[in-house]
Amino acid sequence: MSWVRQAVIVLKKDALLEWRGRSRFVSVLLFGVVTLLLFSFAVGPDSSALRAGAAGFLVLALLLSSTLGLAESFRLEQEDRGLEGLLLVPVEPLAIFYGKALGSTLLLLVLAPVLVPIALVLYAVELDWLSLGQLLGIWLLAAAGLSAPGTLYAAMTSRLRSQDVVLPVLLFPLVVPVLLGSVKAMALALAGDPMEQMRSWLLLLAGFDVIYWSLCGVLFPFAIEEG
Amino acid sequence: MSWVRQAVIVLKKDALLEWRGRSRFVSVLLFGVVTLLLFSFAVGPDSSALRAGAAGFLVLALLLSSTLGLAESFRLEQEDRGLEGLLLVPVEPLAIFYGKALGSTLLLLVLAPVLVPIALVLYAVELDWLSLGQLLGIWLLAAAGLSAPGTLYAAMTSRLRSQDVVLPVLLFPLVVPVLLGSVKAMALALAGDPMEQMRSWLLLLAGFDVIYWSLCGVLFPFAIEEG
Amino acid sequence: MKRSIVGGIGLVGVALLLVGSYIGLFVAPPERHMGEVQRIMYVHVPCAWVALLAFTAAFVLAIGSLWSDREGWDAWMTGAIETGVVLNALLLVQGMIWARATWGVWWDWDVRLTTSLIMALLFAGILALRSFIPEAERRQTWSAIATIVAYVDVPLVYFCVRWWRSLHQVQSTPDTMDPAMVLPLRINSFAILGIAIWFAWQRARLEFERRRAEAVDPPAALPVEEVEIA
Amino acid sequence: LVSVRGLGRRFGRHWALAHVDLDIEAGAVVLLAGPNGSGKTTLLRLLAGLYRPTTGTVRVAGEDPRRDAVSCRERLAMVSHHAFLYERLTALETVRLWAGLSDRDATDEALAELLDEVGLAGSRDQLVGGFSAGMRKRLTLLRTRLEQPALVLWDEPFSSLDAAGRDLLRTWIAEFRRRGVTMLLATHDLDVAAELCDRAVVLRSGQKVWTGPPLDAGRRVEAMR
Amino acid sequence: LVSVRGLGRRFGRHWALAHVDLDIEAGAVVLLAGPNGSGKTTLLRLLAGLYRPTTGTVRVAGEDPRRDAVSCRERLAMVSHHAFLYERLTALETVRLWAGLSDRDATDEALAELLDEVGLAGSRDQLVGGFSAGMRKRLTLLRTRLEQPALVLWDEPFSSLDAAGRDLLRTWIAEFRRRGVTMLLATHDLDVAAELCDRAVVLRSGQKVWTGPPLDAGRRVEAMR
Ligand code: HEM
Ligand SMILES: Nc1ncnc2c1ncn2[C@@H]1O[C@H](COP(=O)(O)OP(=O)(O)OP(=O)(O)O)[C@@H](O)[C@H]1O
Ligand SMILES: Nc1ncnc2c1ncn2[C@@H]1O[C@H](COP(=O)(O)OP(=O)(O)OP(=O)(O)O)[C@@H](O)[C@H]1O
Ligand SMILES: [Mg+2]
Ligand SMILES: [Mg+2]
Repeated sequence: MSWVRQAVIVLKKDALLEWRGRSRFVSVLLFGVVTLLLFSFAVGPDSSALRAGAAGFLVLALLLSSTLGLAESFRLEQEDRGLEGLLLVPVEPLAIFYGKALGSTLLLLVLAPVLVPIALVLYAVELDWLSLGQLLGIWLLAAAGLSAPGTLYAAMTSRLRSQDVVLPVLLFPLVVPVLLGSVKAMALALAGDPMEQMRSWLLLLAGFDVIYWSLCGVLFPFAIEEG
Repeated sequence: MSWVRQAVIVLKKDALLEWRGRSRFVSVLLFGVVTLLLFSFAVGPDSSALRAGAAGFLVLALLLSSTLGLAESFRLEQEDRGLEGLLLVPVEPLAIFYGKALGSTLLLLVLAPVLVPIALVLYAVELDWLSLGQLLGIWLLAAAGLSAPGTLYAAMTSRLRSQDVVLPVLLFPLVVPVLLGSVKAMALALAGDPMEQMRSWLLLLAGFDVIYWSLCGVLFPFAIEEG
Repeated sequence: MKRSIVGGIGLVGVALLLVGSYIGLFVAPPERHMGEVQRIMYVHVPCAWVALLAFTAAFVLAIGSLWSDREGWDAWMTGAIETGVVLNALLLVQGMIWARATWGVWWDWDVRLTTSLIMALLFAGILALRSFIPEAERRQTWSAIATIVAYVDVPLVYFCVRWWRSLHQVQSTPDTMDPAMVLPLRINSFAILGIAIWFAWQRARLEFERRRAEAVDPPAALPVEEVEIA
Repeated sequence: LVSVRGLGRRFGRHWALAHVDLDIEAGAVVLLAGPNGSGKTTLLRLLAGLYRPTTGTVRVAGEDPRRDAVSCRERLAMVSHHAFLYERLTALETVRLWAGLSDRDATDEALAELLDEVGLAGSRDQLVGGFSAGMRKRLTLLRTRLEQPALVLWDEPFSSLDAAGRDLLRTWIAEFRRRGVTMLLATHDLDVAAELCDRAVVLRSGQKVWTGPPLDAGRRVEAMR
Repeated sequence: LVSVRGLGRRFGRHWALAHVDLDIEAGAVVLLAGPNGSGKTTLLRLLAGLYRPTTGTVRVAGEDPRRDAVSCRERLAMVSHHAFLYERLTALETVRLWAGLSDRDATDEALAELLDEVGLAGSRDQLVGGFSAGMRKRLTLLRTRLEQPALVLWDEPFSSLDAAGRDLLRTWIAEFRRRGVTMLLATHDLDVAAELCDRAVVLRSGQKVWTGPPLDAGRRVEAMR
């Protein structure tokens, strides 16, 4: 059976579980919202500082949500060794990787329509349609960039006792380029881009995505088979 | 048997598990460090903005670490229903609550000597000894304030599979005041306190601590017995 | 035998470092704009080069250790990473001192500096990960994977100054440099390379022995009783 | 000692237990039989106060296991499908934890002897996370020995045990019975269990459908196919 | 079909399995016996490629279950201590998932029939998170029916099952045997299992200490006390 079809089934399964545990989606979302709120408390009422940081806060909320979502997704796999069950069927490890990574990307995409408006309102940013489009494009690239290495590391750390904490430790430094790239690009989208710098940041993001979606796919089978 | 002695045993057990999974402590710590780093990437190279937000970032790192630490602690209890095993011994629910809440507070306290200096360096804040003392005092109050409702929340959500969605929604509004209070107080400690406002924020924090530590203690037995 | 060769390389390294540093400090001319602080370059750049080299070696060893699960790969990979992390830390410290002297700040979120810092965190993270995994085989596989994933940052450290505008200097070539500066730089590079090889070898051996110590022999084989089946 | 009236428990739209009346005098040993999913575990957990009854009442020595959870649970010990273990403690640390919490100041030697009794002496310093299924079961059985229970709830205690383990458990149960401990034994190994019990209760779809001599329980369950 | 040479597996400083040589010709049914912690589960997991051997080699149909994991696992099915379930799927969704992944385009009716066969027809739309121990076991047994395995590894398949479930499983195993499926059956219910197997292997402290007729395995294990 082609691993692509298996990947789709894995994705559908995860989506169903997600839907059943709506609670989880709601709380990831809520976590994002609260993070945005907290940032505005933290930085205080100075709205120009807030506006300057808006892109950064948005991306951080995205990052934290992605870590939580992935950790949880693999926790479900470990509960009654569901993942092992998949491998025994057998499901190609590649199918598991791309199914999960795509699922994570989609989950993060669904956050955009909620988090972005909230951030815009909270941080008093005004936006035209073009910039909004750019923003969502950047969001997509960033979500993809976080999902691929995130899936790989979540799969490894889900077998460790302290996954929730080890995962961010490994993942955060790795995704700093994604973070930097998307913060810079978003800031340009929000504030205007007189010097045409956006392209280079988008290229960075796209390059990162391509590299990690292939590299992590190659490495995932090794990660998951380690008993 | 007095519940105080049981609380101590629970605390010791958690400390031992903590020590076994040393990884966990190290990584909660690393997590805090990495979070601090991320904030400075996210906000960008503008060091005055960084300085302005230093207190906020520190408290957010504290909040995130505490959530992760507590969630992990209760996950261990659910793995093979260890918590149920404790209740059957029987251990007084109060002992579990105070053991866990104290353990969480201690864990957060141990973070201070690492996170605070890093934040000071990263965000280029200069500090005299008095302010440092104040900072640590606020840290203690905030850690305690996060731990009590956090323990309650974590106990409830660790069973979430069969519980309602509302629980996380309940917690966040609960914590925001602690967060606000400590951010304001820390900002005053860092930047100087010409108008003597610190006292009122400290009182707020102390008040919250007293209320949460008793209120959550009262509520915990209900939370934990809900089967 | 092998041990004495590696020890020899290390000793030659130390000797070269003394010679190179002497030339760098007392013979080479001071730089036009930066003056005497610039002499820190004679350790800064070799540290950077050898750190990048060490991580590259770790990358190759990681691929090897995924390919065939021989223990040797893993031990050497750990040695290389540890060496790289130490050199990377030195690089950061030296760089910060230099930055304080010439740019007036300890740190700046410049791409070169940022990517170098990330590189340190990534590989230090791998060492941390190793300490969390008690099972040797899993430790080997996972740290190899993490190394390969982390290595993507290394070319970025090298090329970032060309791709983005940066405070930090872009690579020069021997043609654009005063020959009096090139010589001590070359000597010190080989010196630090020699010391790094010695250090990596020591760490690899330690790792190897650690793993050997874990590996208790299996119990003596029990006799098997075989009963015929009617 | 145990008195149950009109007990029912609903999960979602499904009644796992309904209309159960049960009285167990002190010292009686009751076999709880019934096909998979008939509500045995649910009943035992209700008795231990781990579930809240949807209908009806539970009394253990006159107390409600939900309201007076602590004092009820001081009296009872439970062996359940779950072993209540922390993966990162060793066997010795686990029993030390249990002993400490129930205020038994046992020395490490005494605890090590207990471990020896269930054949875990050789693994006392091994993390329980690496234990085999049977070893976990053996360890969790010790809970009944650390507390001094007046009521023991056994939920499939024989599963995962090897022959030696089953024999050991049988002698333990017999010993408890001699000492007048009240017990409820839910199991599918009816032949093994029958001789250990005074009477049997058979559940079906969450309802009590039969009580009688334990030796006949097997036949009664068979008849339900 | 299965060929094992000098197989050993160490966890930390403890050898869970050592010096095991084993050959199983296609179609043979082998009983795997031994006390708790003797290494049965470890051996089965090594055969399924879920652990990496510390020493020695495993071959299933000439292939290494670690290197050629996918093609090996296409041939085998495993019933383990864990049920491989997702708590938030219903029974029907679970089997639909498994069937879909192994490329069997079964209709929901066909799947519902399978569920009926293990007595879960009434619970097909219930979340498996609420299943009783026996119901989980019954569901996981279906994995052997969804794949078309040439080799089945049974790890204590009888535990938690009621009498009816055991009978059903017995007929399944007999049926597989008739169809020439190779099987390894690790269990403590030696009397039940003996008649289903062609020969027995007894493990002790991770080593193979005996092979012989399955009916004698029980006595051999007894003798090891
Ligand atoms: C923490 C701060 C710093 C870090 C992490 C750092 C990192 C590096 C790295 C990785 C290299 C070698 C890569 C290559 O060959 O292109 C390098 C080379 C170099 N660095 Fe730095 N550096 C820092 C600060 C500085 C400062 C403050 C100066 C002087 C203003 C400086 C001047 C140079 C020079 C001249 C080279 C050699 C470039 C060449 O000609 O090839 N660095 N640095
Ligand atoms: N937490 C729960 N949520 C939903 N349903 C449940 C829950 N616990 C039990 N049930 C349902 O209640 C019924 C009885 O389950 P119970 O576990 O008591 O059976 P049991 O007699 O112990 O079976 P077994 O012999 O298989 O252990 C089953 O149909 C089960 O699906
Ligand atoms: N993951 C692991 N980590 C550490 N030790 C392990 C692990 N798995 C098994 N062991 C050890 O290996 C030995 C054999 O365990 P195994 O699970 O194979 O036994 P078993 O024969 O299946 O026993 P049972 O009949 O109780 O299921 C035990 O001593 C156990 O402690
Ligand atoms: Mg049950
Ligand atoms: Mg086993």
